[in-house]
Amino acid sequence: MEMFTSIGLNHFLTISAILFSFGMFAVMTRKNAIVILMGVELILNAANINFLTFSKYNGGMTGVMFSLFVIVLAAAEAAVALAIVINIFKTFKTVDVSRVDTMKE
Amino acid sequence: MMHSLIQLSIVVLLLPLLSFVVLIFFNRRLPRMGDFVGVGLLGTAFSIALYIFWTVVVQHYDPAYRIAWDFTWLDFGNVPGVGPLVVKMGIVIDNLTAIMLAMVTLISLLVHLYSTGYMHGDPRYGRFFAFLGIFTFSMLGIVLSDNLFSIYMFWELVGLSSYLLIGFYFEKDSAADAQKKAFLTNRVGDIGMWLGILILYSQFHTFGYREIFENIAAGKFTLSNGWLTAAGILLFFGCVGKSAQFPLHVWLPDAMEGPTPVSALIHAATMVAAGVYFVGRIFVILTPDALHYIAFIGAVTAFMSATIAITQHDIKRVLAYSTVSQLGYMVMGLGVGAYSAALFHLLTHAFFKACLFLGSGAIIHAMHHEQDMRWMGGLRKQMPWTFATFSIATLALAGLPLTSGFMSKDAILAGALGFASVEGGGIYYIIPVLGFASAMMTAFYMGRQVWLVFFGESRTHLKPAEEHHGDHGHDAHGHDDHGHDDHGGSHHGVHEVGWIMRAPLVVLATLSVFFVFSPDPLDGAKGWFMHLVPTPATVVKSAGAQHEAALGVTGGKLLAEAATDTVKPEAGEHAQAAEGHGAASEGHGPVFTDPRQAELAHAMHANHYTAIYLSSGMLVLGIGFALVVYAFGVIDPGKTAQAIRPLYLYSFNKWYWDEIYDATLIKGSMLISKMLAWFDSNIVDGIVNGIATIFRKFAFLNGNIDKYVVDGTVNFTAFFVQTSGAVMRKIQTGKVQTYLVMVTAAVLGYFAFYLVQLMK
Amino acid sequence: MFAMPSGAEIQSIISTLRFGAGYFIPELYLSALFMVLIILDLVLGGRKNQILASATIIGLLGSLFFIFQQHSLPDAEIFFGMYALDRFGIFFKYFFVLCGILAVVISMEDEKLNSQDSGVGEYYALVVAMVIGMMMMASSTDLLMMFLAMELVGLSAYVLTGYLKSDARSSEAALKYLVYGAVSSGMLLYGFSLIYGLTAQTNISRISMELTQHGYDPLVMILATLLVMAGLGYKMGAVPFHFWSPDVYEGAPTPVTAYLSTGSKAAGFALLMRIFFVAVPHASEGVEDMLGIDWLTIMMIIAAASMIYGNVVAIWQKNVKRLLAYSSIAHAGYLLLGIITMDKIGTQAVLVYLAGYLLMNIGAFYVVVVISNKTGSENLDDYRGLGRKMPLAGAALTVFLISLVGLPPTFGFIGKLMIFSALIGKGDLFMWLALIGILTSVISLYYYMFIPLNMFLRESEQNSRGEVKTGMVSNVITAVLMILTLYFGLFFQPIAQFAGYSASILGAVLN
Amino acid sequence: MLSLIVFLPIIAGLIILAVPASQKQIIRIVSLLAAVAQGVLAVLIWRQYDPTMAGIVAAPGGSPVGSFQLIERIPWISLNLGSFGPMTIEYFIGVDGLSITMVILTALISIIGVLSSWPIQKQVKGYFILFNLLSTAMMGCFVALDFFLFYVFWEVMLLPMYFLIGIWGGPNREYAAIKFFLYTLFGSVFMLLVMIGLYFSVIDPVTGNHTFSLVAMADQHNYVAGSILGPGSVMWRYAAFIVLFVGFAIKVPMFPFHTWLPDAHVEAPTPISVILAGVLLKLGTYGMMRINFPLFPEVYQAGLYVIGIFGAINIIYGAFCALAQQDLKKMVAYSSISHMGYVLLGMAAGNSEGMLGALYQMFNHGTITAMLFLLVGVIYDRAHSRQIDKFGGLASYMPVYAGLVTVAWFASLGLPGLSGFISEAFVFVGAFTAPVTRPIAMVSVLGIVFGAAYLLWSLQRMFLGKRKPDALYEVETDGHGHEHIHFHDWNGKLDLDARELTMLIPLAIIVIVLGIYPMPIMGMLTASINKLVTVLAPVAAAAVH
Repeated sequence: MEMFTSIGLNHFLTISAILFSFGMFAVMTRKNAIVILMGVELILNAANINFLTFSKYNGGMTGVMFSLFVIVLAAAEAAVALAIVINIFKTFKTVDVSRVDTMKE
Repeated sequence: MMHSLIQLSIVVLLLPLLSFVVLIFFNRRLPRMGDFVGVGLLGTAFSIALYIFWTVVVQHYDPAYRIAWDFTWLDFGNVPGVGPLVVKMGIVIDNLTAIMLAMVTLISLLVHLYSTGYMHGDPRYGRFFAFLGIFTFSMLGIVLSDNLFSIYMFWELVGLSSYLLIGFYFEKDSAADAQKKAFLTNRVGDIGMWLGILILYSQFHTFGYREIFENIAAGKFTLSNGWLTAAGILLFFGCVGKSAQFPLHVWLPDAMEGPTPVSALIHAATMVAAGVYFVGRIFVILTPDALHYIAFIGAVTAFMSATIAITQHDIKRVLAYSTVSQLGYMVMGLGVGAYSAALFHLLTHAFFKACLFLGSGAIIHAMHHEQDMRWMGGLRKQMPWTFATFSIATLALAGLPLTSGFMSKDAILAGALGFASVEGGGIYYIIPVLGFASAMMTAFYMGRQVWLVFFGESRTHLKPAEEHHGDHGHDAHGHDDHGHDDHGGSHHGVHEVGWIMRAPLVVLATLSVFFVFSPDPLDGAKGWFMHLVPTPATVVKSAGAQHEAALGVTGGKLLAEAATDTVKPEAGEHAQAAEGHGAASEGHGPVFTDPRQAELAHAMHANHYTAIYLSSGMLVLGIGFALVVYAFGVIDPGKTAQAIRPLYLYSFNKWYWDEIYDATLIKGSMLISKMLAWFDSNIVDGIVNGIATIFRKFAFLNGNIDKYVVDGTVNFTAFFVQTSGAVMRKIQTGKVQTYLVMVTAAVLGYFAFYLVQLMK
Repeated sequence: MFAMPSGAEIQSIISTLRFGAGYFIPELYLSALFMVLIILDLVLGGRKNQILASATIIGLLGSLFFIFQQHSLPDAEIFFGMYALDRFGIFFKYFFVLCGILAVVISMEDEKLNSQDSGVGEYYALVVAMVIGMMMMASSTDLLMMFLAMELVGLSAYVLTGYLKSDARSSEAALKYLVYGAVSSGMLLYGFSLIYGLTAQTNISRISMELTQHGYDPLVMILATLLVMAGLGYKMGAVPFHFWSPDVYEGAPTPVTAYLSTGSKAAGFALLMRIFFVAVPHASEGVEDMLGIDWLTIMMIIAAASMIYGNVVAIWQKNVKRLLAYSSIAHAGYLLLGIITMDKIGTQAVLVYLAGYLLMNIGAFYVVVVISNKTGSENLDDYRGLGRKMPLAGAALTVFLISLVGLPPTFGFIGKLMIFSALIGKGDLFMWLALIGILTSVISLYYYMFIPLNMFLRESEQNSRGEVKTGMVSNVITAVLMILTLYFGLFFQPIAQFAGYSASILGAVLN
Repeated sequence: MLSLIVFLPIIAGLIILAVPASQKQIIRIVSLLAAVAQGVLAVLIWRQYDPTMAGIVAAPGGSPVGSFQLIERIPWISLNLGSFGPMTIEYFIGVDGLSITMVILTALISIIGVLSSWPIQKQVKGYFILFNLLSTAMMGCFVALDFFLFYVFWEVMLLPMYFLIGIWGGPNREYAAIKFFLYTLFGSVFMLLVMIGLYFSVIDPVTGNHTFSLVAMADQHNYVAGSILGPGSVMWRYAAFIVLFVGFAIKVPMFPFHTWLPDAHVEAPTPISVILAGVLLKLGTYGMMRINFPLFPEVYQAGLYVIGIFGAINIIYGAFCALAQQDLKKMVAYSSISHMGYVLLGMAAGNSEGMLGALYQMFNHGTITAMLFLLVGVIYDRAHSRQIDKFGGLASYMPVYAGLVTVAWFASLGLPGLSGFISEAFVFVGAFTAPVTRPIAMVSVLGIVFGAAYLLWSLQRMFLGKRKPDALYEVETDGHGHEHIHFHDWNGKLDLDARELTMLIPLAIIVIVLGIYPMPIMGMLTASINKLVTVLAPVAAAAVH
């Protein structure tokens, strides 16, 4: 009963786990490159939630620091990613990842 | 210090080799293609050999005479488990050696002389003498060897030279076949001989006769007695091959493809006799069982080939089969323990058979290479010399008293009778019976031959056209008049051969008369040969010896004596015993350490006269029958042949041995080899190629297959690797999302696996 | 809750940073070089490719001097245990700088790269950035630092891969690399977060202390381990995290392929070794340790899978670059064998193997570039008869491939020798891995040999006889690389010794 | 001196590297000079070799000096392997009875090889560079006394061979080359593992360190108890023995690993066939004698029977396959398989006679088979075909050739007076004397007959009889009524020319001389062989456990 009333560590972990799974799911299933990138963001943020939670429960700032850096990196990654996606669109005339498969086997 | 005789014998050995070396390289550069080199060197060799013969046989006249010399050929150092080990090569000279030495060189010399006439004008004239040289060398090697290893080496060398000489006219396919057949058949025999040698070596780590005999006598032969018998029989196989004994006799008749002088030298006098000589050398280690085996083989050979000889048309083939038959006699003689008799027959046979072959050569030469007796006849007028010598030799072969052949053959038959009686009669009498039967047939077919060749009228013109090229049809009615075309060698060209070919005939004919060998025309045992080459005391424990030992007679002690000197001179008493016809020999009977041998010796003398009467009877029968058939024409051979056609064909086709071997062994091994080759390229290797083909069927799996991928790899892993690769690469779909699925699947998969682990 | 730091603390922080900076000079220097290159790119005009390239090479060579100086410094953790200076790191610093130099050399040769109208621009700067990133991967001792370093490498790598904007395959490779990389690093990060949660630490040595002292929840731990392995495996290109590499290697500009297949792979291994050797606590009995064994089994499976998969699938490749990509997967497997043994000789073996791999792999790619410049193709069938036309290139390529197979007398053989020595030194424990390694290397001979087979044994369809002239410089470089490969195959003592000397992480030597 | 004989060819190769490819004659001459120099050195070595020194294992005290000869021992690599102590690799070469004859043989065959390479026109430069590399590697294998060194030479052999077959070979050369390469590599890679295993199991008594020295490995007392290949570790010792044996057996080649040989021979150019059959095959059996058996004597003792059976299979199986061949060269190739079977059989005997026979057979087979392949090459030059049935009656037209063929053929079928006989004879003597292999020997003698069968049959079909209707040559009759034959597109001398004679005559002389008096070669072997037999003796083997 208590676990439903008071929010504890497990709740946060569960949330982050679900978020991670959503991210993975999006990455694996969505066709649109942009959506895939969003999925990646979800994954990273799931990790962030973990870091924050743990640093809250363990004390100390390391987790927080970590998440800050991750956020920054995510931004950088997105920038590069978008550039590449644009380039793909130029060459393949599509952003459907599943159709970008000239190289295989 | 080397004995002077040894040195001389080495010279004798090397002179023919020298002639070979000189002639093989320089015959084209020398005048007359260098035949004088061959003749000259052989002449020298013969004179030296004669000197040796004189010194040993005439001067010493001692049955126990024996000088030996050897040198270390290979040094194996200090072999673990054996100690210092060396392989020695050496020379031994005893009476037998000296006699053989003289005989071989003499016949070789005569054949050299003869060939200068016979082979004249042949494009490879010089090479012929070279080959004769190497043959003589190897033959002398066999005679002089003092150990099994070197005798085996010379044995094979003899095989080589006979290969070269049989195939001298190698353009003829028949000759090429014959030479191959001869070599291979001999090799089969040699395998046995080699195994026998190996058995003895594996026991004593030596090849020397003397050492081996002494070791066996000293009871150092650790394997079972069966092994010793096996060793004896296996060594005997060497003889079976070389001396053309049943069942390896098939090569000798084909060997007649060689030039006739070769037939005389190799396939009548010397090489084929080597087998008998070798068995004589190892006589002392032959167990009774082995001897029985040998006697049986000999008898069968003698009989079988005699039956075959009856129906042959080719003058040389008849002689060839008679040779086989006579060799059978010798082997039989050894088998029944008539050691001296057998070797005596070896010697006498060498002379008269050589004479016969050279005579037939003269005939063929005169008849422009016509060999079929059916188209000869009446030659006595044109070729008196040949006729005379040929007849003498024939009589010797048939075994007419006053000839050498009579004495030796009679001694063998006596031995056979004695053997049968000693072994307790019964089935053992089959051996003398076969012996006498073949004696009669010998007389018959020789009579037939002489008549067909020398008497009657010339039948050259009867030769039908289709048979002109010396192919002998299977038709017995040779005399029927068909194809009256007068072609080729009608008697115009026929004339006596020149002196150079005549002289050898005369010499050999002379050597076929009794006084050369023994004063008493009826008893060879009185002669010098039987005296100088006595039966050596065996070194193996025979059943009899064990029996007597059991009875308390000191067989063991006697064996020990035998060990000390294996060639104990018994012949002194031996000869006296002969005078008393064995009856008187009770008091001072031959002191054979082995009771069985003693008994045999007694029995042989006991049966001496029986043998004489019987064999003379056979002779009369045979010749008489021949005359009846061919001279007086009382019986028409053609009709008779028809009457007993199956038998006739059986004999005419040589008991079908060639066909049988061809069907079984040759076809068999060819089949096997084809199968194995197929197996090799399709199974062993072709797990590779096979897969390649299987695999190309899978080609739809992917675009192109590099067939070297498949072929190159070694076995099924190739296939496995390939397919697994082909499958795995499918994972690489090129879709990044699939990749991610894979990765996640991998992670979760392992996680699940771990969970399962954790549950436990 | 978070109190502002006092002045004293700030002082101490500053002093720590200043102290650390002294241990950080090569990285700083390279960062400066990075800036310089960018500025050069801006100020220079016209055909500046060669100038930039040579500037990069000079700069990188310069960095070697600073790295050399670090030998005098004692091993130390700096920046609050974020970063370490030790022999292990120094070895990899040398390694990466050389790798960068060679990459630049190849890039200078590659016409496809230099001929594109947009110019090379920041290309070389990114190469340098990658060098920095890889150095930091090899030396960082803190999860955060590791993640940052990996991202630095990753981001520059994405860009480099897609550098041939006009070439569809290049951009496709870039996209795949990006998506795959991003997800993998996400997993890695999630794994890190879990570890952090278990231990409340991010410094690896403290993590191992925590784990040994307080134990841990195996379920979470294994999950974290798997996620981290996924992240690292992606960098190492080991099965089953390798999927990106064939496509990326094929699509990327050849110099970048060479660079990635050597540099970032090595960086991945450096990182793995540091985590594996430090963070994973070892009981006295070493590999039989319970904690270790989880990692071990995972890594053994990965190693075996990589060796088999890489070699088997490579048999089918018709594109030389792709073939080498698969071979690099296989080599990841061989390298893992050295780590699994968890002892000095194993570490030493890995370092030697990497050194050899640097030479032969880059050498092979260099020749591929030289050839594709002439023939305009990386297709196996277009190699027919090249041995006659370009004898030197042919010979060199053969040597490199033989070295990749691991036959004497080449550097590659020494690598294999030491790896297997390490395995067998453990007795029969890892014998099965050794057997797999041996067998797969036979298979590898098979497909590597296709290239010489096509070059020498087969004749090209268009039978244009006579040698193709290749530039003096490229000939010299090819020859030097080939000779080095052979030389170190016979006299490997110096390198092997240096590797042994470097096989100590923060002074701690496994045994 | 030994180093010189090993590396002379490489030096020649480097010189050739500098010569422009157009200067074919210079290139040939340089290689010839190197080969001849090798030969001279070989003779010198042979002269100064002391046959009383046994070799095989170290002299008392653990030092090879006093047991081996011409030793050169230079530390090469020395590494610190942490807990395993220093890893020391030495450049350690020397000769004893096992290797000395092989060294001589290799030198001889190299000269023959260079001479027979003369007609090669395609890429002469590359050819001779590879050729010299190959000959260095072969020589190195025979003199190496350090396992690492041996392994390096062993593997270095593969690549040149691959290219020599693959580039200068016949129509199907790719297949043959790849096959050769994969087979032999497959055999040798496992050797690497065994080598490492041995390294960790053996301590050099002198230095007290682990060592690759084969001399130290040959002494069972130097094995560390508890190490992977040390005493008591039965399973791994058996595994190692088998792995090594297979590795060497592939080179021999032993049934069923032999299928690479016929292909390789059929495709390879004549000189390469000569080298391959003359020297390379011997490396397999040499490796067994030098490494495989002395290092694992107890396994050897246990395996005698198996080895013998494989030997017998080789002898008979090879002979049968040869009997069925239509391609003369393939027939000769299978005859090699058959003859190497004798070597295996002799080694299986495990006594001095057998071992001596085997080692002597290795030498003789080297010379005889070289002759065979040269002769096959001659007719192939003339007729561009080796189909036995396409010839016939050649003896009338090419007397000298036919004569030498007869010598070679009869030497190969083991005719007394020619060297092949003596070795085969003593193989049988040994195999029969040893109770273990006695039955096998009794079966194997059949090989004598079948050997004679296929050789004589081919001899008859090609040289005797008359010209066949579909023969590859025409018969022309000149003014004097002499017949001559003419091969299509062959304008050289019909019968053997000077170069061919200079290759064949010395071989023939060697074959004959060694057939009559073997001691010049055999004398150098006996001490080592006896030593080897003592090392392998069951008592010594029992000491392992």
